[in-house]
Amino acid sequence: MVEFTDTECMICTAARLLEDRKTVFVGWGMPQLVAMLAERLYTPNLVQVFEFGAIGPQSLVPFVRGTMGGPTNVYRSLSWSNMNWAFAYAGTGYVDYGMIGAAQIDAYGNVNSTLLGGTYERPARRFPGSGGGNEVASLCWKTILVMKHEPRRFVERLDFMTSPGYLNGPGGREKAGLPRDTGPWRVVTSKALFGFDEETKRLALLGVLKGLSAGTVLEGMEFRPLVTERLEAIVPPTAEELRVLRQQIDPSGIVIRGEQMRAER
Amino acid sequence: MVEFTDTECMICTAARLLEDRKTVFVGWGMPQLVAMLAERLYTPNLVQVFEFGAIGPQSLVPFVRGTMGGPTNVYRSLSWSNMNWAFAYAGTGYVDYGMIGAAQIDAYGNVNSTLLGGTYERPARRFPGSGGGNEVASLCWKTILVMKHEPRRFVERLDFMTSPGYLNGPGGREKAGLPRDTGPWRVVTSKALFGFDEETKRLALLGVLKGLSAGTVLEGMEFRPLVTERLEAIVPPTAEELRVLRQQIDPSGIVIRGEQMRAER
Amino acid sequence: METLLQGTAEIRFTHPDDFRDWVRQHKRREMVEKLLTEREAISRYVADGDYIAYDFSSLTRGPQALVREIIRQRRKDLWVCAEFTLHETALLVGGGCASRIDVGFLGYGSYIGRAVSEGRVRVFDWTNGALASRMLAGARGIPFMPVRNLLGTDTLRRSGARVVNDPFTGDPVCLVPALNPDVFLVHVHQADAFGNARIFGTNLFALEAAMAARKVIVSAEEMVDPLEFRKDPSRTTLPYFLVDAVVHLPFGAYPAGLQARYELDLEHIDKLNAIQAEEQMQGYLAEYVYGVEDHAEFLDEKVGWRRLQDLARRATIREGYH
Amino acid sequence: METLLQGTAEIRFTHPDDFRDWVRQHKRREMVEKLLTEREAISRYVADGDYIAYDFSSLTRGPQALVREIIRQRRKDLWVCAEFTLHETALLVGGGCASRIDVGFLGYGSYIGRAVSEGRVRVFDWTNGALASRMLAGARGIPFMPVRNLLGTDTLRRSGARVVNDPFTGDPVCLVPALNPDVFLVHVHQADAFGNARIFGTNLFALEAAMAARKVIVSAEEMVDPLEFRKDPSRTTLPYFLVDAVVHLPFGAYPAGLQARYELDLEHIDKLNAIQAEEQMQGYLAEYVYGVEDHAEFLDEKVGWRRLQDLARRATIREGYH
Repeated sequence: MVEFTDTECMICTAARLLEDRKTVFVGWGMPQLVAMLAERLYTPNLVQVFEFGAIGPQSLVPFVRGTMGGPTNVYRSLSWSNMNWAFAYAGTGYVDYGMIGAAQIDAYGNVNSTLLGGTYERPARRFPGSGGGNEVASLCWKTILVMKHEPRRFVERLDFMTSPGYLNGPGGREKAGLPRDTGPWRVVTSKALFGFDEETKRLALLGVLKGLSAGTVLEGMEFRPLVTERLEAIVPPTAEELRVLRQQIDPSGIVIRGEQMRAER
Repeated sequence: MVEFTDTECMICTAARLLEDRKTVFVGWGMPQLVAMLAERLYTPNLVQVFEFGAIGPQSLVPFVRGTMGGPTNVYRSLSWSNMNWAFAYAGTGYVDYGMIGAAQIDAYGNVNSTLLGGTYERPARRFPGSGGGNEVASLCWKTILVMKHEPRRFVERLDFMTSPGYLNGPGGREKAGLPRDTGPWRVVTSKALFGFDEETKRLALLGVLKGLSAGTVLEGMEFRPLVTERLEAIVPPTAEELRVLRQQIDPSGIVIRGEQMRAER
Repeated sequence: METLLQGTAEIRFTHPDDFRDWVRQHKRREMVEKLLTEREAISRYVADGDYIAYDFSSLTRGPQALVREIIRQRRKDLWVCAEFTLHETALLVGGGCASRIDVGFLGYGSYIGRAVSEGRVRVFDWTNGALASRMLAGARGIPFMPVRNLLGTDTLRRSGARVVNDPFTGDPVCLVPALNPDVFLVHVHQADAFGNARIFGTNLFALEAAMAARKVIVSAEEMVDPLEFRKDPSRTTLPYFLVDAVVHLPFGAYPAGLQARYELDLEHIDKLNAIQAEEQMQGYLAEYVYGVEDHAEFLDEKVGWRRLQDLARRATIREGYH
Repeated sequence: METLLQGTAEIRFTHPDDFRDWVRQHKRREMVEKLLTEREAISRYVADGDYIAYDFSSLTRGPQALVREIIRQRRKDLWVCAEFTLHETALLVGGGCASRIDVGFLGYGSYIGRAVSEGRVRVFDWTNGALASRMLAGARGIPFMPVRNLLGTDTLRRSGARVVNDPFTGDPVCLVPALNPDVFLVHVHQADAFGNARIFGTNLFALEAAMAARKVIVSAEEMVDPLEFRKDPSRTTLPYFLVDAVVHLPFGAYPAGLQARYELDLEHIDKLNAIQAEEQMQGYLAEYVYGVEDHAEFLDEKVGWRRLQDLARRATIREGYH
């Protein structure tokens, strides 16, 4: 048995998705840890792009929580520039992957990170909003969404659509004027991995954490995603991943804390 | 008697127009010499803006002909940047004066620096075109045009309108969408100085080179400019101006050469 | 120009000609000394009702001392451009200074979220990139900037952007209106008394916002000789004529860090992060903002030399920041 | 989007999505060595019919050696972005390489003017600023950029710009279409083998054009260790993934100067300025372009070490160029 937090699980699963020798637009917070872990274990030549203008940093550990432009985060970048240029790289198609968080998603991978409940003017809960998430989800080629696994976050209808997935289905993005052939590619949660069906653009379960069943994972979701025939068994965080995360990246344990989970090795 | 070239006369007259502690967008070629002379004799705190992105240089002498981004031209600038930023300063109203050359002008100070005669596709003579002249004439607050004094250059109808003066008269610029309250302010030739009538926006003779009459200067022009009641007698290049021009700025004499002129001191 | 869709947000929009008039009349081209105390600078250049923007982040190089002075002077009804900032905006809301927020990224922690839910502050949703594009338009003297995002989302519908058909491709494209803030606050590594300023490392939109803003207040970690700028013009972030006031404020980003000068103070930041109830917020403000005369007293009495020296000592990464 | 006025020029316009596809498929994200000879680089990355742009000026840091190689390889039907350049464009016309020119600033001397008058080359009038704005649009992946000039002039009518009513102010505003050149040529002070590149001093639109162009060829005055870029990231002009080929070409800007490295050769430039008749042009090309194998042979046989050393010795202004 291995013990880990839901946060650690998301970080490790997401880190394995990244491709070496590719560019990735890294959102604030958890995506930064994903990229740091990937760089150390899987994709040493990953080129990170940060929205405030650092291109290709070789971020130092430990991660200083909350920061994004601090000297350790942007250590030995290829270029230091600014936000308009950072998004220009995404706008011209130079950024292969984008990685952002979500509070809710719907069946087409549309994202809410703005509010829950109430009215727009008086929401029951207000979140940070888009940040650069809308740009990332609109302009990068393949977007990876990272979200804590809570069935209530998978909704039929978002309380607010902050960032675009496939909007209302096939062709929706193109019709709206978004760049061609872009869109959400994977949704990483603490228990499962989703992709999108090529034809319908609907969410499709690709894998579940080792030891869990598809049924457990999908229970309580407001819509039923497609389920791939050969479901992948997601390997829980490996000892190596946890060592790097806990000893190097976040020795304070503050960022990677979360709900305790366990799984068979 | 003092002897000088028409080029020297234009440079000296124009240099006296600039205001100290102001910004000026300096076009390629003769305007550079005007600014250099003014900085040395009249406006030591002039802030020059060059279209390729040098802001506030303290240009060294001698002038290296043809160059604009060379190390002597941009010596000790406040900022080195690029063309999009240089024109942005003009676009936001930060540039008080603009200074450009012309091949033809009409009664509203519209400028031709593109072609003469023939058709657009097959002009009899083809010139460099706008360069940054259209931006300067459109976006700076007050534009100074510098042109060799040849009556045939003052035309009823331009062969091509490269850069905007007052277009077809009062309100023309605003109606076209150009920034409010901008426009040509002075026309410096080798024999005269013109301004623009506030009400009609038509060219108005303000001064003639000492020793010349208004009649001589206006003879042969296709249109008759207004003539100010109290015509200024333009002082020919002073000994000091010529010394700085000839000994410091262009000791090779290649740039300041031109048609020989003479005038009473 | 047919509008296919128009967002509902109220926008602070300035006709480019009106902004040009302001620049013509108020931005001094002469090299004059602009050194002021933070009290003078805020008192002179920040008015009730102003639209304010700042650069960079709450944890790195944010203009924290200037923001605290705004709160200390109890400015009201500010409209805040919340781009990549966290605590500054929360503190401005807590101090009763901010009534409207253009959201890029809205603080964090629950304090500000509740202020929105309770209607104490109105938010208009944009995105970080859209706000940066709006600033770029403002800095170029053009009325809008086309962007290819926002499209299709509620963020668009709640923003003040418009969708039109691009005449060159025929496809829908989003236009975001130029943003010309009344005030831009920025903490820089180095400045001279005239306002020439240098930032090391990355920035959000320091030059864009300084060009687009009516009034620019620079707080500087250190003052340098004017000739320094002319000796290395590529390093100049802002030429002096963009700047209205220069305030010499060592540790002016505290509790944020300043690259190569001092590390952030995580302990103090955790105090800020912990603020949830109104009482906590008012307690914080009473102690750290209202309770001191100025930034120097804040540093002296609330932080202390020993701690500041420790933060400075830990800023060991200097590569690239020179 | 109602067009109030549309310029008549033929434009080279790429749908932003098509450009993105190119970038996705052809621009390598991996750090691979891209060192080529100038012959290989031009042969591989410049095709007949391409739209080409370059930076900076003919007298300072222009990519002269690369332009001579294009002529040597007798490319045909190029469409040239003539922004702030003089001789390069004239030589490309003289070599029969260019058939269309987007005019910012059209060479100087009468040679190129006559080529236009005689219809040997077609010109489309823009302005330097409009071309820079078009490049910025191309670099941001948007279809156009609004500008507040061109308006009211024949330059507008002969360009490919459009005038529409700005939906935010109701006033007419000019839209210039994005420019995505096929090829961007740039001579830089320093590069590494992967394509990271550094320019000292000002530039026209080096980053804009490199991002907007399908193919980017860098010629470098000197090669430096890749780590140099990471040690001073603010100085990086182009990150490697924008660049397709790196050619190490010392004195690659000759007869132009390169700031802090060598002065321009006014004597040679006067030879270029003197070209008026076709015979002179062909004589020049025969001797200095076709008559040598490559840039090294050109320097060796047509310029000589003594002269090069003299030009280098005279580049005494180094302040700011490091």
